[in-house]
Amino acid sequence: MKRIYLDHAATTPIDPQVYEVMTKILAEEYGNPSSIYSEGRSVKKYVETAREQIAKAINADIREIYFTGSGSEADNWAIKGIAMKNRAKGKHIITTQIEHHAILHTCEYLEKDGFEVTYLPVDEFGLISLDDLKAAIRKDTILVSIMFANNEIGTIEPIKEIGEIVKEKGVIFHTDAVQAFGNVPIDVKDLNVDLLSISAHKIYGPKGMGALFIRKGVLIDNLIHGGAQERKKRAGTENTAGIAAFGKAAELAVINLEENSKHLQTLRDMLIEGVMAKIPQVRLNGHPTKRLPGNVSFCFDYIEGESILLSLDLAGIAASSGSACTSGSLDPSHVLLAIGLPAGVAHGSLRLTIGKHTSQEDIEYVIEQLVVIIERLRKMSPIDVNCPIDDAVFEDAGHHH
Amino acid sequence: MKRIYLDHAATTPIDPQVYEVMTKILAEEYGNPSSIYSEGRSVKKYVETAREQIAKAINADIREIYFTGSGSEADNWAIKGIAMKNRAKGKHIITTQIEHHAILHTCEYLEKDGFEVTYLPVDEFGLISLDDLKAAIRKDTILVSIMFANNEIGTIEPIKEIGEIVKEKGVIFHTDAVQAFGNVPIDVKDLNVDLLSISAHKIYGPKGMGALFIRKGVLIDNLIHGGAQERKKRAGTENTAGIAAFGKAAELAVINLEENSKHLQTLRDMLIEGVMAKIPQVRLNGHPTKRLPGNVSFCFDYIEGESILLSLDLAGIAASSGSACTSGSLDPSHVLLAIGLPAGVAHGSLRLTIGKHTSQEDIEYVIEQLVVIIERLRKMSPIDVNCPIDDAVFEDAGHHH
Amino acid sequence: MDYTDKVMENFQNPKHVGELSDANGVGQVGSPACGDIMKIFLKIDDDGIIQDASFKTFGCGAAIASSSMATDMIIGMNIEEAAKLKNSEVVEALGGLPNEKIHCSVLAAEAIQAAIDDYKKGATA
Amino acid sequence: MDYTDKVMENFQNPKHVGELSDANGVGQVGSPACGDIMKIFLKIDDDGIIQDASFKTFGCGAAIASSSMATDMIIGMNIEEAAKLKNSEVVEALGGLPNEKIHCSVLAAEAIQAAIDDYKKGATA
Ligand SMILES: Cc1ncc(COP(=O)(O)O)c(C=O)c1O
Ligand SMILES: Cc1ncc(COP(=O)(O)O)c(C=O)c1O
Repeated sequence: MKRIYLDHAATTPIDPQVYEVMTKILAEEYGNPSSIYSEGRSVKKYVETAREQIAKAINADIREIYFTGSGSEADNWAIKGIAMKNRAKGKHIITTQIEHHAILHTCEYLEKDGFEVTYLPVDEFGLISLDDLKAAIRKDTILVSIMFANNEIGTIEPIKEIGEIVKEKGVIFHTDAVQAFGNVPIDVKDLNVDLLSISAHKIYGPKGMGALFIRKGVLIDNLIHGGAQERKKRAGTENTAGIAAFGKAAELAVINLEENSKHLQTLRDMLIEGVMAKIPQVRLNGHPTKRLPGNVSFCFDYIEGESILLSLDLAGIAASSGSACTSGSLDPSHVLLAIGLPAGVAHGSLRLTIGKHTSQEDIEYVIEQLVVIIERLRKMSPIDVNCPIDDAVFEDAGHHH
Repeated sequence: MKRIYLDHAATTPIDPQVYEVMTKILAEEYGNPSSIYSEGRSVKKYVETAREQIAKAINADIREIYFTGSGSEADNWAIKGIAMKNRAKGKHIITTQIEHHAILHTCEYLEKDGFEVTYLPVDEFGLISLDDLKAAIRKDTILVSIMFANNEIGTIEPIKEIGEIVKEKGVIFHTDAVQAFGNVPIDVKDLNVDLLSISAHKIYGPKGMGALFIRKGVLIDNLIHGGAQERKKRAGTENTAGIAAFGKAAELAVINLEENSKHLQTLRDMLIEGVMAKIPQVRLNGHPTKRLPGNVSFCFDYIEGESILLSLDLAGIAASSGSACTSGSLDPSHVLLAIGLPAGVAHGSLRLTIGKHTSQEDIEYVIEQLVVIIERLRKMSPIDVNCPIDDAVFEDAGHHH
Repeated sequence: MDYTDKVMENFQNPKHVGELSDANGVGQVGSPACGDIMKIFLKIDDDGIIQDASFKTFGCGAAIASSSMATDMIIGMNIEEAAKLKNSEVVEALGGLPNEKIHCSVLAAEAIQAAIDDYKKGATA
Repeated sequence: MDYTDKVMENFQNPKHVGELSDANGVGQVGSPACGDIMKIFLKIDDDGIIQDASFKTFGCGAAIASSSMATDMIIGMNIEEAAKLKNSEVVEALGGLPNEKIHCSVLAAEAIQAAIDDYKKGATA
């Protein structure tokens, strides 16, 4: 059966050009870039080319790019590294309720260590309020971390405005741009961000490869101590093949950004309109326009997300409910709760994220299948519009959890 | 010119079978293993197969293997994770003076945070003393971390005896086995180690891929917080291709361990004997017998290491002086200083590490070239046996550093 | 999420879906906040034998498969037997469930008990 | 460690290696603990012109190349000029040096100064 992959926010297939770079390094360039002999010098060039490609993609200086082993590592490094470096100055951090777990769980960990964290709420579309932010900044605030674009509902936060507010207060500003990178233009000079996390596998690069942009002059503790790699800021023999591949992927992403995002957006809007027109009792999560070009997030009333996913999978369609990293979890998505959905509704979420190889026919097929699947599952459900369930009542009965 | 690669302790070329596994995953299995649809389930199998391969290679349970982004990350995680988890119990850590920087710099970082670290000395061969260890363990000691085998001088520590001492005192025992893994048999059940770090690129696997063995029941804080990957202990979308490749590399390493190490040892002894016989004023660093099968480490009096490396490189031979990660550094190796060499002598070190593809002819060629190179550099040197330099005198003059 | 073929079969083609119009025992457990609601309908004859059973379920694949399997298992049992149906028997019949999904089988057993209780109370009789 | 071709050329085929038997100015700087020792030999004529120069160096590739280049540059200079030789001129002549190796060029300039001082003191004259 033909498969239709609509989970590009979870991960993307590797681009053939990226694959070529990566396998070339794997096969031919096995040197350690820290070594002074020719095998080392030769592979070091690829690492530095990649650093240039990444720097160029976000308008940074090459000395501001540090490679990491994932987007999560970049996030952890940014938060913990800034927190530890500045703990004498203050122990207050501001973030949002809708961050990725790499940020949220890191902040929770710091809370145990005496840090205080403000989790800004968001409105029904997933946007933070700039007034909330201003009000939250205190004398002892050392870091503001607000994601560029949300991985579940696709909402794009007003990063430039946030950056201005934060800069004015002299606080350090980090943004998790793992989902935004390659999908919306990013210019760190224009945006006033001090640190920015990205990940290769979201832009048709390999998994296990990320980077952290650290503005020159911003002091940060290391997360991984050891050898002198990455200008002594991130130890460990460089993942040379992964780095070179990430560089190539970033280059391609930026070259094709406009064209690609137009393509994604067209299909996205087609999918949203098709589903909203043909299926009753469905909500679009996230902002109608300030959203990632490839992100579609729905909640279907009266049914549960996993059964939709399984049904789609059987129809040849790969999609997700909430984020991939928590799909083993039973809790409803913290993002959907933060935008105000009741837990019962949040369980019925479906995220479809479009990629550069997705076609119009794919979208048409998905809409067709969804109509059938949703109807079938709703018929199986004990709740419906005539017999809705009062969450509060049943919450008491929820003794299994 | 034919190249002879003798820096296998820095990194190894990827094995063709490992390459095959890795490129297959890269090209065909792009799913996110946390996803429930078929692309995700399919790649998850490769991840779990790799976990089994690694577990089997060190006689661990599959639930005791956690993948990381490097050996350095595994080391950092072990030290920081155990330290933070147990800080209420005590803040004393024991390690050695000859650890890899991934351990040493991590310990130094913890010292700034109020931990107390004992750095055990070593004898002239690089061995710690079990009596020193016993004497160092205190009531508030929470962790002992002693490397399995040293990366510079190849000395293998008495891990089993150490494990017994540490276990008896109820303290947690970590060993950095990055250099030992694949070169000497490792059985975590027999050895009484609680945590053990390994890295793929030292055993003909990819760079940017490591693992930490954590014995069941040993509680540890996360180093990288976020998603639920690795049984909630190490966040970040899995480096699926790297993991599968690491598994394959570990399997091959263990299958061929005996044969391989015999091969390495034969060439090692040939190289040591040849050089010692043909070049005057040379010392073998490390233990004569308790050493890694592929490790050769010399100090040549009166000349400096980098000029040896450059000369070897010009003759087609890749080698190292000290460890690769610090080769940008001007400081003499902390390991050579720890075994009692004066700084002036430590600067003249050369490490040659043999691999499975190294041949007898390679070794003969290297000996031949070394004879010429050492003689040439010595002729250029202002110091010699008749005109040795008193370090102390010149240390005062060393105003550049 | 590794479901057995049996689970997938019961998810894809669940048996006994829907409401029994002549049910004389109905039980419902779970909550939408937890992500599962199971409603079981029983038609019990005068000898206490379950003549027919059906379900409506809001929940994941395992919840639907457990509902299908459990209703299928109890048809023909008398209510004493059915009330004692253990969740582990449902799991076994399904060829296993992932750890984090075991609670779905628990839910099915509880829904059956609730329906039997309901029958005994004569609430829907 | 990215050395220019000029550095590698001077490392591989250094000019003016060895001791000048008729040197009348000898200077040595550095220490083995720091990893570099440079010893410079000068033959200075009565007009203060450097007729010949040579070196012996314990050190890295950059130290050897700097020694070779620096001695080559000062031959024919008068000692006033040579004493003012800046390390940056040596670096430039070598087509650049990696940051962490700049100190090698400093060492060369200093060794030359030390040799000239030695000549002026008439110590070896
Ligand atoms: C003993 C030892 N520990 C740790 C490491 C770090 O491993 P990695 O380069 O994978 O971070 C190395 C090698 O670099 C090593 O030799
Ligand atoms: C917003 C966001 N941040 C961080 C991450 C973590 O990236 P990685 O999977 O490379 O660790 C992801 C994706 O998983 C993400 O969507």
